[in-house]
Amino acid sequence: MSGAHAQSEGSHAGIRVKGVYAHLDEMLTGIDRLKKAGINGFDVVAPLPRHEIEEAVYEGQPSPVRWWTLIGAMTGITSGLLITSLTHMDWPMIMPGGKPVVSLPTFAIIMFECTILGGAMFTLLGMIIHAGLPSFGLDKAIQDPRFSDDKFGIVFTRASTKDADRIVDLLRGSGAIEVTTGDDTIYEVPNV
Amino acid sequence: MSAIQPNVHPGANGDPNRPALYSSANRDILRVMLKPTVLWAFAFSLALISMVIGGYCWYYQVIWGMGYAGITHPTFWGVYIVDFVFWVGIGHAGTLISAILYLVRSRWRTGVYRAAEAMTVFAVMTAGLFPVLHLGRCWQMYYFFPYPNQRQLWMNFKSPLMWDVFAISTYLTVSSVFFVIGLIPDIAIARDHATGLVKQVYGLLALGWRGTGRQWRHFAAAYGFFAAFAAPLVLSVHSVVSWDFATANTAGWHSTIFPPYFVAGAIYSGCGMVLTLLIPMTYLFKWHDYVNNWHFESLAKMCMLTSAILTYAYSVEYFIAWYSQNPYEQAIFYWRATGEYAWAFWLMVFCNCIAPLPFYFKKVRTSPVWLFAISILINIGMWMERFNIVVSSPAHDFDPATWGMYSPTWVEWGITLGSFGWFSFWFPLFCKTLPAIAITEIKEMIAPPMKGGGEKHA
Amino acid sequence: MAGLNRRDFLKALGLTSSASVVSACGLDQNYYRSPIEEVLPYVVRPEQIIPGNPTFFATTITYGADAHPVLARHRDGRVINVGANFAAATVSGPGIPTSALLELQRHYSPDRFMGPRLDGTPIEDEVADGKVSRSKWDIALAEFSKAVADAKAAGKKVAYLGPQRSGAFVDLVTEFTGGEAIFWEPLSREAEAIAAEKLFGKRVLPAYDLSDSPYILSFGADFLGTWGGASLQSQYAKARNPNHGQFIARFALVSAHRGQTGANADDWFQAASGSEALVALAIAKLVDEQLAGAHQGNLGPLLAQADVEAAVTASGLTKADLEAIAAQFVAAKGMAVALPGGVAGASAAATELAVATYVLNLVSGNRGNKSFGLGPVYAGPIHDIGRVEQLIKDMNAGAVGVLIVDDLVNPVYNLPASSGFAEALAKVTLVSAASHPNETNAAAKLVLPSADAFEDWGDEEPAVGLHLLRQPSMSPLEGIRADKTRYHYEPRSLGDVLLAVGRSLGMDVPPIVGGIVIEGSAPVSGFSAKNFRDYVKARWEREIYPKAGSSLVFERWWEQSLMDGFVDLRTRAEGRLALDPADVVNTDFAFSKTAAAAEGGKYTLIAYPHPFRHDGRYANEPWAQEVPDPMTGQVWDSWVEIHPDTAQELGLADSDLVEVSVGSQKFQVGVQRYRGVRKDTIAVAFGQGHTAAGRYAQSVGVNVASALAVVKDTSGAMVWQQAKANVAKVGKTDLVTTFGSDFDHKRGIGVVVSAAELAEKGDEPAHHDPNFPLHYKTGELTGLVWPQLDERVTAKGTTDLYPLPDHPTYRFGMTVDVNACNGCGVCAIACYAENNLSVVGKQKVREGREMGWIRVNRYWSEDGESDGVKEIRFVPMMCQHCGHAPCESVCPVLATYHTIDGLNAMIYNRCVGTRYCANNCPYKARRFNWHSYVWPEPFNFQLNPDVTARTMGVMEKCTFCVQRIRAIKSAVKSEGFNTHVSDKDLRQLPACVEACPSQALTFGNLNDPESVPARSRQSPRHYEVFGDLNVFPAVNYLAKASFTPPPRHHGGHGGGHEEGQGGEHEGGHEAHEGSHEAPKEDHNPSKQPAEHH
Amino acid sequence: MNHRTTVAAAVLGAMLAGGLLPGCDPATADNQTNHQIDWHPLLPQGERSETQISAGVVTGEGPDQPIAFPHNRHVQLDGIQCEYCHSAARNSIHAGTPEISTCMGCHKSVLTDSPEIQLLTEYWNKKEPVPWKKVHDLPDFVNFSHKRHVRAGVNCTECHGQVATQGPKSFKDAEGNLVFRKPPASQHGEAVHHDEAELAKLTPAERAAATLGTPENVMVREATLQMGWCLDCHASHPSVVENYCPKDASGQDVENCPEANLRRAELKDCWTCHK
Repeated sequence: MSGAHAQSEGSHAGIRVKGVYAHLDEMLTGIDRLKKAGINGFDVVAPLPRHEIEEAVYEGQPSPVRWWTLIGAMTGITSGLLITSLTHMDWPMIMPGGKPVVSLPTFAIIMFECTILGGAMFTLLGMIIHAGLPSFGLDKAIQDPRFSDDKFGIVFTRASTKDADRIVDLLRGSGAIEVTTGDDTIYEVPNV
Repeated sequence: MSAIQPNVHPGANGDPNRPALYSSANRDILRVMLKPTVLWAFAFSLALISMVIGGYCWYYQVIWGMGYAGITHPTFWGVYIVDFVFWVGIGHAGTLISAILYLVRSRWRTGVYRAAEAMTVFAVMTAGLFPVLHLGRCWQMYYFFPYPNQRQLWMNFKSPLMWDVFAISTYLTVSSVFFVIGLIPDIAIARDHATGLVKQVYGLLALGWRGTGRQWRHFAAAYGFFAAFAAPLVLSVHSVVSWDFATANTAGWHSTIFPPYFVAGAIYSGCGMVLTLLIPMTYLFKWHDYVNNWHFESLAKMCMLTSAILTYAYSVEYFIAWYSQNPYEQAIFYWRATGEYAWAFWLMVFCNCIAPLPFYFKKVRTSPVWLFAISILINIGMWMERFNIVVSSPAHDFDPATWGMYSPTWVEWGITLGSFGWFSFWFPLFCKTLPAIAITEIKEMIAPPMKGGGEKHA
Repeated sequence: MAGLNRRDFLKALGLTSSASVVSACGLDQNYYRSPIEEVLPYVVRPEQIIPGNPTFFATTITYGADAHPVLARHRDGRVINVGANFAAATVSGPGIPTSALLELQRHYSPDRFMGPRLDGTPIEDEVADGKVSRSKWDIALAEFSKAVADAKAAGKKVAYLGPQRSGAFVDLVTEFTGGEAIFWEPLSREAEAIAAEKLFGKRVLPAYDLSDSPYILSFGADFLGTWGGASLQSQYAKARNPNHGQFIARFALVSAHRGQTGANADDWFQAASGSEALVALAIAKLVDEQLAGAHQGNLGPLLAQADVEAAVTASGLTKADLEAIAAQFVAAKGMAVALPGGVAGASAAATELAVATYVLNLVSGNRGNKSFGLGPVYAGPIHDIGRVEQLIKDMNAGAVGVLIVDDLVNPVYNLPASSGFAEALAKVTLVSAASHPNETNAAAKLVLPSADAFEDWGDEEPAVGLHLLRQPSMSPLEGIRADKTRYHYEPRSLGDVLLAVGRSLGMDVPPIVGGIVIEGSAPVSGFSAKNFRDYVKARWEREIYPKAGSSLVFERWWEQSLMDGFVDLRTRAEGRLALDPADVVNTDFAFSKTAAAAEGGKYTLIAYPHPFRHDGRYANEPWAQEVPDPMTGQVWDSWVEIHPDTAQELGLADSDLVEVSVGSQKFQVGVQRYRGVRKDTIAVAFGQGHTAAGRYAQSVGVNVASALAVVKDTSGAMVWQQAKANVAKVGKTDLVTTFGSDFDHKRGIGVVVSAAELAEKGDEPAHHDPNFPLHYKTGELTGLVWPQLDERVTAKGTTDLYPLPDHPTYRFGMTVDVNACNGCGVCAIACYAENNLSVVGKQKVREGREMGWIRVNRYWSEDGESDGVKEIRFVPMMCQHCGHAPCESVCPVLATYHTIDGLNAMIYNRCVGTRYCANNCPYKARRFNWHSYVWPEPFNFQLNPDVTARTMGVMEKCTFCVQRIRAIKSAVKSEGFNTHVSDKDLRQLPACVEACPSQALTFGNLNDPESVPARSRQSPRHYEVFGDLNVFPAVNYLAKASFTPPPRHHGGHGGGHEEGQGGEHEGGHEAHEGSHEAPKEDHNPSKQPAEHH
Repeated sequence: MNHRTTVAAAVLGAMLAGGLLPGCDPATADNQTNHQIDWHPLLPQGERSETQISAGVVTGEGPDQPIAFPHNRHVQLDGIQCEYCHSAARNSIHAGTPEISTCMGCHKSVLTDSPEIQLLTEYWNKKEPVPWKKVHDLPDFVNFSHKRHVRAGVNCTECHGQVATQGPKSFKDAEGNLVFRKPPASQHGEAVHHDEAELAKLTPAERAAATLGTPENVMVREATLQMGWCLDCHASHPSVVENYCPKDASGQDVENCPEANLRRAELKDCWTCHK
């Protein structure tokens, strides 16, 4: 990506700042310090989910995916009951094998499976929506291959120009091994 | 072959198997991808040939009739159902390891779960074929699905086969989703290590995963729910499969012990299959840091436990047959052990009750040779168990005048071979295209890089 | 039915029978596969035919000396089934013989001759200017005329050899041949006729009536199969019926072999073959002694020849056995009947045995009842092997110019090879009237394919005064093959042929009275008749109409007779054989002092007629091959029956190939271990081993007759049990039996009850239960203890999770009387005929692909040492239409479900073929279509258009003939929408029920407390098979009466519920022990079940 | 590809091809020619022409008939009732295609110079049936009884549509004459069309005569004859109440009487229609 382009983007929405950490505790320190300084709007990038990061960033707020799960499971069990009962009542056979038209013990199995299916599918949907997947358009600064390897990062994609210097300082101060701004944040994979 | 010993990198919690660094996890695991070896190519083409043979047998059976299979009156179900239950059973270990052990935070699961889960998905995909190719009119399979049609017809949700349809399709869906979701961060890693077209493909598959805090947050939550759903599901699926038999009135099938007994058997066979697959893989891919004796021993212990459950179940069947004074039960269990199918019965008893006993010796359960050999026996034993159940009960059921024998024909063996081909087609493909060990989760097991003197976060 | 415009009708039919080409096509035919179908109208519709509705023709099926009135079910130009002629049930009993159905299939055989053949090639029409100038039949008849004329010119005889016939045809042939007509069948009852001639001076066959006999002693007569006709089966069933009178007939068999008939015996006395005559005479003597000569009359000299000791020695029986039999005769007070030997008794003492049975019957006072001697006797000529031998001599001597061999006889095949018949044939002009190829007509000069039972006219007189009519029920078959080519069968009645030829030879001299030819008066020569129909009609007008004393004019009476199919003019006075010892005109008959011992080998070889294939005439009928042999379950093969102990001695197992050597003759055949033969005896059925009788019979099994010789006993009767054979193992073969285990493993499938208790209690329900209609109480005599079933009686449904389904109008049900079923298998064949069941062939039966919806399970008695000696139970098993059907709930697509009439329905086109239903059926009554089979033309014409022809991949099973239920319901609906079918109309509805001569199967509406199945549920013999499974079957069973019942508590298992049942059932535990001992192995009938394990 | 793989591929290919060839019928292979096994086609067999109506094709024009029979003419002009020709409808499962003698009853003297009648006469003289093509065809696993429907009071048109207005397709030949057979392509036969406004002025009888054989009036299958179509009628047809329910005091049918409900249940029973 050309610098000019990044500039124009930056002028429109702020400036990129990226801090790369080699150690988890240093990044957590960085997050703490940013929060204490009242600076928000950064993305934390990590090669693995760490509950420390989540606690530091989201302060114990549970993911809303759980509601999707609940709704999905309830939808599932209801549709399991409805699909079995309604279709059997649509053409009431004279008790095949002696069982009544609506035979809950047998339908319970379908209902169970539908619960699982509904719950799982809604959870998937919830995760996709909340996590914003697919997310091909994430900022170039976030698309740093080192973050999927062994580095952690704090990335501001649109830091206001007035905060930028403070952010850089804070990141550096917390132990980031590399702090870059603007176009420098775009990491070129070195030729191996 | 010596015991698989890890490099000495004491991981977090003292697990004996972790590389010291995140970066080595990436490289070790991705190393094996996309570089087919001669051995791999050989195995893959063997699978392809088996698939073609199986496909031809099925084609033959479809156009000329089920009569070219050995299933007959009175044993209307044969090797196809045996294979079906076998593969569903194989499919159990994966979800068990990935979901239940995840929920109970069993640490050894991490190294093996991805392969086990892939095995699950492929095994269920294989199992799903059998109900179809077992049908007399497989081209009418759409009758199974509840969709509004001009005939105004629906299906019978009271039939255990309908439960099967729902259970298996749910299981396949949920385990596939579980598998794919878990893969996304790892595919992202693969993307970041790849170049060119491959990078673009992985990039597409990774759905733009970058590991941002938002992504990880919802991912972790969803993953937990998936695990929570998969855990009861895995128990229910084999229970439902067992109800195919247990709700029938045929002596030898009509038994309340079937669901737990089937689930235990499924885990037993699944762990056996995981061993069968992982031991050679570990050697081929030199993954000693990730999969090693610790895992194998744990799997062997699972086998010991489930084998004991099976032995108990077998005994209880006999006890109940005697205790119930039900003459049909008594006759069928007597006949199983002494009749024409006694060889199958005793082979089953040997493989499932006796063969895993050496696992009580630590030497055996840490010896890859022994482990591999016994895991093969476990697979054979569980196939025989299903054969015993599926075939022997209808062969000698209520009316003695209809008693008959069943032996599979070349069509059935061909399709069975084809099913192994189908499974072995997917598995090597998976090993070469996707990270066969969950890199991200391995990293979770590695002590995170800490400066040490750093400021503690709140 | 027999309308006025019959000729028009036939003409129209002949032209348009193709109207129904579109028969039941496939079920699953891909739509695009069935292109636009054609609908072909009649050119002229026969008055009595409505397309789509069946029409019934009363006609007659002849087999041996017996003939049976039947109804041919005609539909759209073709006969699709044969059923009972209910109107004639009073004269010949219910049901039909198996041969009626086999004749039906024979009618549609693809091997049938399409037209006349000369020197082995079909004759073609001569065509000139695009028109047929001389038809093939004109050419054939000219050839025939010429041959006859040549023979007469050369002073040679024109001879006829045909099966046993009576009525007009006999007159015609006798007139045509100038007396050189031989009516002979290889497995006929000639010894009895010869014996009658010796004893009473009349060469006749006596008729028997078993319905009043409390004791029936058979010396091997196959009276429930091939000997004496289907009416004997119904009489026997009547005599066995506990409701019938004060007794339940006891059947004792004295024979070395126990076939399908013998399997019904209550007592089997294993007399050595050849010793039966000695035994019979000895019994007669013992009876006479006990009765102090009360009925001795002038039988003294004959009785004086009896030697009890010799009989005991020769037969291997004990004196006590003979005395026991004699005591039964005495106790029966003249009502007991002794039946002669049939083919199994045709040893070197065949005639002696027949004489001895006559003596035994007479001396025991059997005269006033119907059992024996009343007649009326068979009215046709009974020729013996002597006539055939004479014919062979004449042929060899060049005295015979033309030999006409009729359909259904096949001397080249049936006569022992050493008879020289085949060689002698070369010296005559052989004219075969066979409709199908066989070994005899393979080298015929001329084949004039005859019209068969469904195309010909004729009449029969199976008993003097009982006249049965045969009429064509369809025109010769015409069809269009798949490739659009037409084919046309052109058979012609042999009667028509003889009349035409006779006329062409100037035999039709019209009656001349006073120099004036009187047209239309009774002709002096029958050859003036225009066709055979007129010939028959003229005879009826001349001979029968005057006797009938009808108030109708002849034409009306004739039509009425055609409609009924019979005229019964039997009287007690006419045609009787003998009533009294005083009728014996010849008392100097000499009996042998010793048993007729065959020579040659170690084992006596018994050759017996097969229940389906008979003497081999029906071997080319797939049903006769495919429906399992009643005793062994064998299909598509021959087998030698060897006692398990003997087999063990010889080191033989089932399916071993052995070489049976009889003198220099040898044949190789597979072994079937069989409890029903003496240990020194082996048995092989006739009827297989054809070499030129069509594709289905080709090279199937062996022809045992060819290994024998023409041997006559001292009186001139054919001896079949003539040889001793050696057996040597030569290898393995592949016999296929459909039977699993030989025993019911005390599972309460074939239940027996004590005949004594039953006779005492009676079988009629004492009261109607208030909880009717669905009363499931197990009969108190059965010994089956299922408390949960009995609780259902008092509180319907309380022991079940779900209540029973409610059937507002009908709950169709069936009762199977195991006591009445004799295992003849006609139900199974009738089901094949009615329901379009595929015939799959030997290889596929081996794989378990047979399609029979009803199978007759045969269970040997299971009591250790004497396994197989005591009563055998035949349990017909079909879909039980359970109230709580296990099959229904497991079908994922609801292809099987419960109808509002209580039927367990099967919808073929919904079925996807999971086969779960069949797995879950405890009765294993379901059959799966493993393949789609092709019905070779013209078998497809026999398909029932009311039943879908199933294709591969779907399940099928007994439907209680729902198409018939549907039709009868439709019929009554036309009378009023809310009317319901009466019990009377339902009673014999399903094909198997209709066909059963024993009325072992009865059908009805269980909601109607007066229906037969509903009433039988109150019987003390009533039981459900696997009643403990609580599936509420609609088919219920009545236990067999046994004179040697096992102790009551062995009758069944109780699932451990003996508490509260009182001392009566204290044996519950023993029952369990009995049932969980080693299950007997199927294929190891020897008495050491343990060796298998 | 080395030599061995080539051989393996060839063998495999031969196996596959072998299974496809009819010559490899396993029935003949195991010497069971007498019990020949039919095969199941994986793909639809046989061609489908434009106008073909068979069980799988739902509605549309009927096929060309061997004789161009005009129902409209016979019904509308001649006033012949359905059951005059289809005489079995009240008494049989089949409606009964009229026997040729019925046709010849009139056509021995009526319209004898018509080419179509001459065709008919030809069949009559040969004593052969006319191979009519089915327009209303049900699958062979269905048991449909005309008798029950006619007697229940179901009108012919409810299933067969307005047959009274339908006739054969007709064309104009090169000379502009109306013919019932498509002239050879060289003569450019065209379908006949009418002016609707003109037709509207005619009486029904004249209209029928005028529109004889026009495309809008050719024999068609109007009803789908599919299972759902049958069921809809079985569930709702008023004849059930009329036939099965008693009348109340005012002579009206009692709705929902138990007999009618039972009958409706029967009419939904699979075995009522499937055989």
